[in-house]
Amino acid sequence: MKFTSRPTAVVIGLTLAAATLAGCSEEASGGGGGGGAEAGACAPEDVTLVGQVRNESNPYEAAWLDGGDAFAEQVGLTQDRLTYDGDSTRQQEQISQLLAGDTECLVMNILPNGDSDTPPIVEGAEEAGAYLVTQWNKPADLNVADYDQWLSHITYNGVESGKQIGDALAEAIGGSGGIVALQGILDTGAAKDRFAGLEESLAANPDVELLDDQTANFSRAEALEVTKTLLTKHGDDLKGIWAANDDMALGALEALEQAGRTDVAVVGIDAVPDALTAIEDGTMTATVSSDGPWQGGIGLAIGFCVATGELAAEDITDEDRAWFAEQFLITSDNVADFSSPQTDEADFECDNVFSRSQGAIS
Amino acid sequence: MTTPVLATPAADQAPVSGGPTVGQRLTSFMPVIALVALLAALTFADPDFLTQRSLTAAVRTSAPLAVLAAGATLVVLCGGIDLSIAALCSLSTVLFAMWLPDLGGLTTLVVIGAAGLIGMVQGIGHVVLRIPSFIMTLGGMSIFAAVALVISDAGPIRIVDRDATKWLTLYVGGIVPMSFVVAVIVVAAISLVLKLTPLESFVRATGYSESAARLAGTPVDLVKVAAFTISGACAGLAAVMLVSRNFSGSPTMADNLLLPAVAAIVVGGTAITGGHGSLWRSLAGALVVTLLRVGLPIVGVSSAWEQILYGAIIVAAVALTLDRSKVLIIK
Amino acid sequence: MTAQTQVNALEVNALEVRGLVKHYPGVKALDGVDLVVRQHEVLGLAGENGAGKSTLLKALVGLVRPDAGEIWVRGEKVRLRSVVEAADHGIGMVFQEQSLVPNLTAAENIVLGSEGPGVRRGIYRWDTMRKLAQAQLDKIGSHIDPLARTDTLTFAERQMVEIAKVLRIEERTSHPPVIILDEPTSVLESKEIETLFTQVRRLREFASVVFVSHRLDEVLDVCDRVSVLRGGQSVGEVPTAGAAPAELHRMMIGSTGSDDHYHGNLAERSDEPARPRLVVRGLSGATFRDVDLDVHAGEIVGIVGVHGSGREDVCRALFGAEPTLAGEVTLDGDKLDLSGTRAACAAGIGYVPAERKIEGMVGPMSVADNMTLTKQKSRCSGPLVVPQKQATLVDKWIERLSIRTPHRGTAIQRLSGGNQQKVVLARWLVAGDIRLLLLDHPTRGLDIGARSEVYSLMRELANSGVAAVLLADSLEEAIGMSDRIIVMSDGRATREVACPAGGKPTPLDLVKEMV
Amino acid sequence: MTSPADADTEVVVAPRPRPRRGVSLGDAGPPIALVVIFAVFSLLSDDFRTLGNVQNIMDAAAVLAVVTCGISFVLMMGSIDLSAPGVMGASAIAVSLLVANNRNDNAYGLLGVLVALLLGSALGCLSGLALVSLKVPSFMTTLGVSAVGLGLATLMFAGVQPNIRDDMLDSWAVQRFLGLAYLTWIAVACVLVGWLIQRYSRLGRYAFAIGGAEEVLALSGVKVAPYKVAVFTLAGTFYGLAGVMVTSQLSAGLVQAGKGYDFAAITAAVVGGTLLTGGRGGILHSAVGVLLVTVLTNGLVQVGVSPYWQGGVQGLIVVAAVAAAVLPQRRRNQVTK
Repeated sequence: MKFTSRPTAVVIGLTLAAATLAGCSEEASGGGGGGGAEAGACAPEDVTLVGQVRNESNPYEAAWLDGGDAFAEQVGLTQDRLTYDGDSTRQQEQISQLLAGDTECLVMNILPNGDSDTPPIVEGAEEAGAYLVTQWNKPADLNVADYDQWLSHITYNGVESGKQIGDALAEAIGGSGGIVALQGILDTGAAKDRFAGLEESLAANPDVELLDDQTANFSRAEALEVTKTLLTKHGDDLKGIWAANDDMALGALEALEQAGRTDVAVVGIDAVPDALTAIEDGTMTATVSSDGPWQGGIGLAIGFCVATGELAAEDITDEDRAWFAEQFLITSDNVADFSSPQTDEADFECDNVFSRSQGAIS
Repeated sequence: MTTPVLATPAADQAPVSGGPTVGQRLTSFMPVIALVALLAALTFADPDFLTQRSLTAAVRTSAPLAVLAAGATLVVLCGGIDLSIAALCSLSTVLFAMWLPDLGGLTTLVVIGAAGLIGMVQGIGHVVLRIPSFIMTLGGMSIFAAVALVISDAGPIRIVDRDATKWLTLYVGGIVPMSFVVAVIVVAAISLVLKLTPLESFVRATGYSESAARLAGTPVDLVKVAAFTISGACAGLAAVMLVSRNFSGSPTMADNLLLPAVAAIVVGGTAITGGHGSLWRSLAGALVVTLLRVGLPIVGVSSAWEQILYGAIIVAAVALTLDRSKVLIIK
Repeated sequence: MTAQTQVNALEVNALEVRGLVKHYPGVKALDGVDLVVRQHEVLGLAGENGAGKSTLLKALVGLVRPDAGEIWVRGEKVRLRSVVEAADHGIGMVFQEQSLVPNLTAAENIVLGSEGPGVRRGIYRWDTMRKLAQAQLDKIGSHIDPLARTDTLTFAERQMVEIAKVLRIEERTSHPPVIILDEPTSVLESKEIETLFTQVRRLREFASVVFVSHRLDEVLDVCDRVSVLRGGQSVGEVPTAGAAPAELHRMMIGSTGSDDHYHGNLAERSDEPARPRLVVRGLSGATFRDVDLDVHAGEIVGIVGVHGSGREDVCRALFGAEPTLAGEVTLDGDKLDLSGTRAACAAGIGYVPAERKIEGMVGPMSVADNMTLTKQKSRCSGPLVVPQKQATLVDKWIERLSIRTPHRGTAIQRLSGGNQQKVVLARWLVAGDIRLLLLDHPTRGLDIGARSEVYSLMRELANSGVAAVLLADSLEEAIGMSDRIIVMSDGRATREVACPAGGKPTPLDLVKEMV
Repeated sequence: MTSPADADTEVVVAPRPRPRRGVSLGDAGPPIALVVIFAVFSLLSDDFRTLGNVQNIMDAAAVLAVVTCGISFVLMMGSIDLSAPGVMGASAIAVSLLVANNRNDNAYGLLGVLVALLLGSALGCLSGLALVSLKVPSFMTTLGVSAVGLGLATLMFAGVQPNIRDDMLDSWAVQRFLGLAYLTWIAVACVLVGWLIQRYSRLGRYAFAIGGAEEVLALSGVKVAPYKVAVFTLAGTFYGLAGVMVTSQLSAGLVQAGKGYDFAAITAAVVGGTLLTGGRGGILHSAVGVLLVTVLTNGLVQVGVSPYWQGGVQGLIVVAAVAAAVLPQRRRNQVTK
């Protein structure tokens, strides 16, 4: 039994060949509602809010989506929560499917999986006329101001955070000694920037020696294994662990606990609740805040303001098209201030959306 | 030898009825039935889903997956498995992005050729060293991933000159995405070649019973190497499609397409043990898997339930499409 | 069992089959078969290939559900839906195709499915299990190590394990069991066959036995009665006392035949050409050394030898399926490339493997595709397959070889063994370019009708100029079919025995050479 | 026809002499490879050959060993199991919500662990049931069950990381006995139990037999389906335990607790000499395979291979190891799938 009979196969083959030869190819018909949405044309109740992150199974991103929900509630809407499981292709697939639907008054707050995932999302949104805010990942040479529908790109200064915790770590180990670095997913801008920050910090602290750098892919479990190995490899030479995010830092803490080591300082980035607890308990030295709930809300807020006309896209200054958000180094001194992240409705007011800017991305 | 052997005529010729029964015909269309059922269910969940634009987008999305699955189907038909397709596809996106500035319009062909060559090397390793294809391609998977990381310096490479891939983003007749047309042409071309030449016999014989095929003088090793080569070349083509969609090459771009591609093959009703199945089935399977991957979240299923539904539906789809009369023992 | 119940039990038949019918698409396998197995008798079941024996036996052990008809066990009508149910009614069978798990020990295979005290609460008791198995092996006088892995045993040893296994049924049921032996002797050495017959006679004391064999002399030797099937119907019963093989054979094929049919055609052999077609000099491999062999066109050369003599490997080596270490082989003067099966096929060599189901055919593929698998050119025009050409060719060969199949598109695995073998043979004939045929147990598992067809076919092929090497199932077959016989022992060709029509050696002559 | 009495003795000279009992030469490949690779790394790196690092390797192998124990039974049947990530994720979240934690007031301790194992069993059982009742190949049923498990885990996770505060579970990863963490001893116990099951239980032997010749079991009147379901259930239980172990190591329940363990375990089993076609290999083979893979991972870090290359070098060595093990047994007309 065959799936197609022989004649059918031939017919299909010929038809295809004919179709191709006829050359009836044309540009994407794509946007039925494409570009149709004039800025400010939308009634608030017609706006569709979409938040997309990697997955709901990590606290930071779950909090992000919750922040989006909080904003949506604030304006009497609901947010469509999309997750793509850290899978770039799947993210693109979801976006293109989303953009094939009703794109009029569509507001998207997207966490691209990697730098390279941003351009197609931007182009798709541009073509379909959906309002887009991206966060974290963007190729450096992609200019937000070149696009109409891509309203803003928000990120934290990774070099700065990497440097801040690097310095904190250097201080914690008394300015000299060996440290190891746990890198994030190697092909993400965040991982590279943060490591570049560490290198800056190392240059400023010449007595601190980087013994080893390994990747643990932003994963707690992988960090645990890698740290265990590094602990045996470097033994007592190891004074500090620099992790490119808190999950890895927490994995490293576990490894230290299992090895019975209490003399190693650990730093991370993101300020996830567990890391804050660890800082409170004194087992972890420092982290840098990334305000997930705020990020989840702010992207939608910017889009919503533009869609409803409260904010005109052309009024957004070039500095506010791509900007670093405010971040704080958290140590045992100020950890209490950050232990319960909450969204503040005032942050999402249309004339306030860029208030946390620390300047344009250079 | 021309003398008639055994003069005795056949005593009682059994009635001639070799055509497939209605039931068999139905099973052969099961992948399509599953596809339609799924589409209906999604439309029921969200009536807005069934629009021409939405379908166009889904079909466009499915193209790289369909090409990947189609290539790997050949290996599966031969009784093996190719786990390296996704990593090879990622590597190919990097190669494409790196070579494009130098090779221009030729890049597409060169990348497909290079991927085919890499697939061939795996195939040769498999038949010469007698390493099970599962292990050979599992090893290949990690090697390709490492090479891709190293040559790309672990980062995505942007495509500045988009003309080389622009043709893939066109629409035939304004509706059908060119990438999907290419996928269909690939499936049709390979199917036709198989069907019109002795290759189909070779592939099926190899898949059903390798030792019998070998003792019948079938070029088993050649067929297997060819299957791996085509599987590799298809990974290269899928890479070009991905690059045309993402405007960049990245060392991890297609890595997550491995399990969906294998799922597409099995959902299409091709027996994972080899011999039985076809590329058309995998094409239908790829559409089913794509609808599941993008359709569920779009119609508003939450992340947790999406995974549960995905798991349940994919098992149900295979239960529907598998022709059990061709596969005696289900492992 | 008391004497009283034994008397009662004797009055009813152990097993009775009434009007059993089973259809397969296009084939009526059973067409109202009646069969009676009395208590404490050995019933022979004879019938040509395709007569319905296999289907009948499968129905008796619950593997096939009949469309109509009744099965009665000890005067009670039963429905047998599985092997387990059949076993519960005391019916067990030794399967023709070996049915042992290769990676378990012999002991486990013997007790498989009815471990009894060998397994307590799911936990194995290896010692008990070994003893249980040993007891079974002792019954048939076998010295196999019960803890040997089955796949390390020889074919014949495995057959003994199989028989030991089915004898477990006597422990399993309180009634006298019915034990079916389907072609149990096809691969056994004569000594083992004797042991088996002793066991069969012993079984008669407490059980009924249905004995199926293609060797009519065996059937007449060991059975009390013979029931003959033909075309899915019962055509008669004969008490073996005083019956002649010829009479049975006539019932089976519906006309007068001769038991020693394959001796008949040998007279009109053509004269040997000057140069042998196949010349083998000093061929050595892992299991054979310095083998010399000549085969002329039109000649059938038998190779005989005990297990381990290396004859199978020589045969496979000639086909390029087994590596060689040294030696030269020429075919019609051209040096033969032994590196692989492709080269052998291209040179016009054909090979019929012993393990038909695994190596000979591709089960799920159609008769037509199996037949044209090797000689693809025969169905192609240029690189393209021409279905019409294939259909014509295949239909021609289906008719020529009287292959019974509903259609050329039917999957070969649905054919009976003999018809499958004919398709496998036809594979080498369709292109008409065959020069040398290597026949590795070509009649294994075939019944007498199918055998005689294969014999005629071989003889006709030889007469048309094909050279053939035959590894026969039995010495008689080798003697009957061959023009010359090479005796192999311990990897060497030790003796050549001329085997002309009218001057045949006796099996005893050969056995002396073999050891 | 009679044959001289001593004809039978010739039978012993089988065409390809193979030992009749115990291990064959082919089984020696993986252990030899393990020793060779260990020796090579010892020569290359001072840090590698320390006692501390050997402990580290053993500890690092623990979770993979437990997963591989489970998967080995499935592979022995000739089936395949990709459900480990989902089952481990579900059991990890479940156990972290049942023992003392930061999300709720539960503190069921060992009982919570037991429930997590049962959840694993239930998911495994689901794979098995789908296989035998829907006749869907295990490749797909387990892939589906993995997705279901991840979904369940995400549901239970509900956006907030559950951190465990259970002293017992915490101590498993930290406390040591004879230099090895409790978790490692748990893994050793699992291997031992697995070996006993494989050798002495009907379930284990039948799993083996199903891989060898499933149809024969049916002919012998054995109902195969319940054993298949049981094997998947057993495997699920092992994954459940592995999920608990990961939770103990991380002090937190992660949905991704089992990420990557499916292919890692299959690789380990296959490198150890288990055939994917079933019927060969076993728990001890797999244990060797696990050590091989772990030694490789550890050794590559120790000798300082760039993180970019590590995966590739590992892949290359695995292929080479299998090739080295396979080549000596290579025969013509051998079937390699």
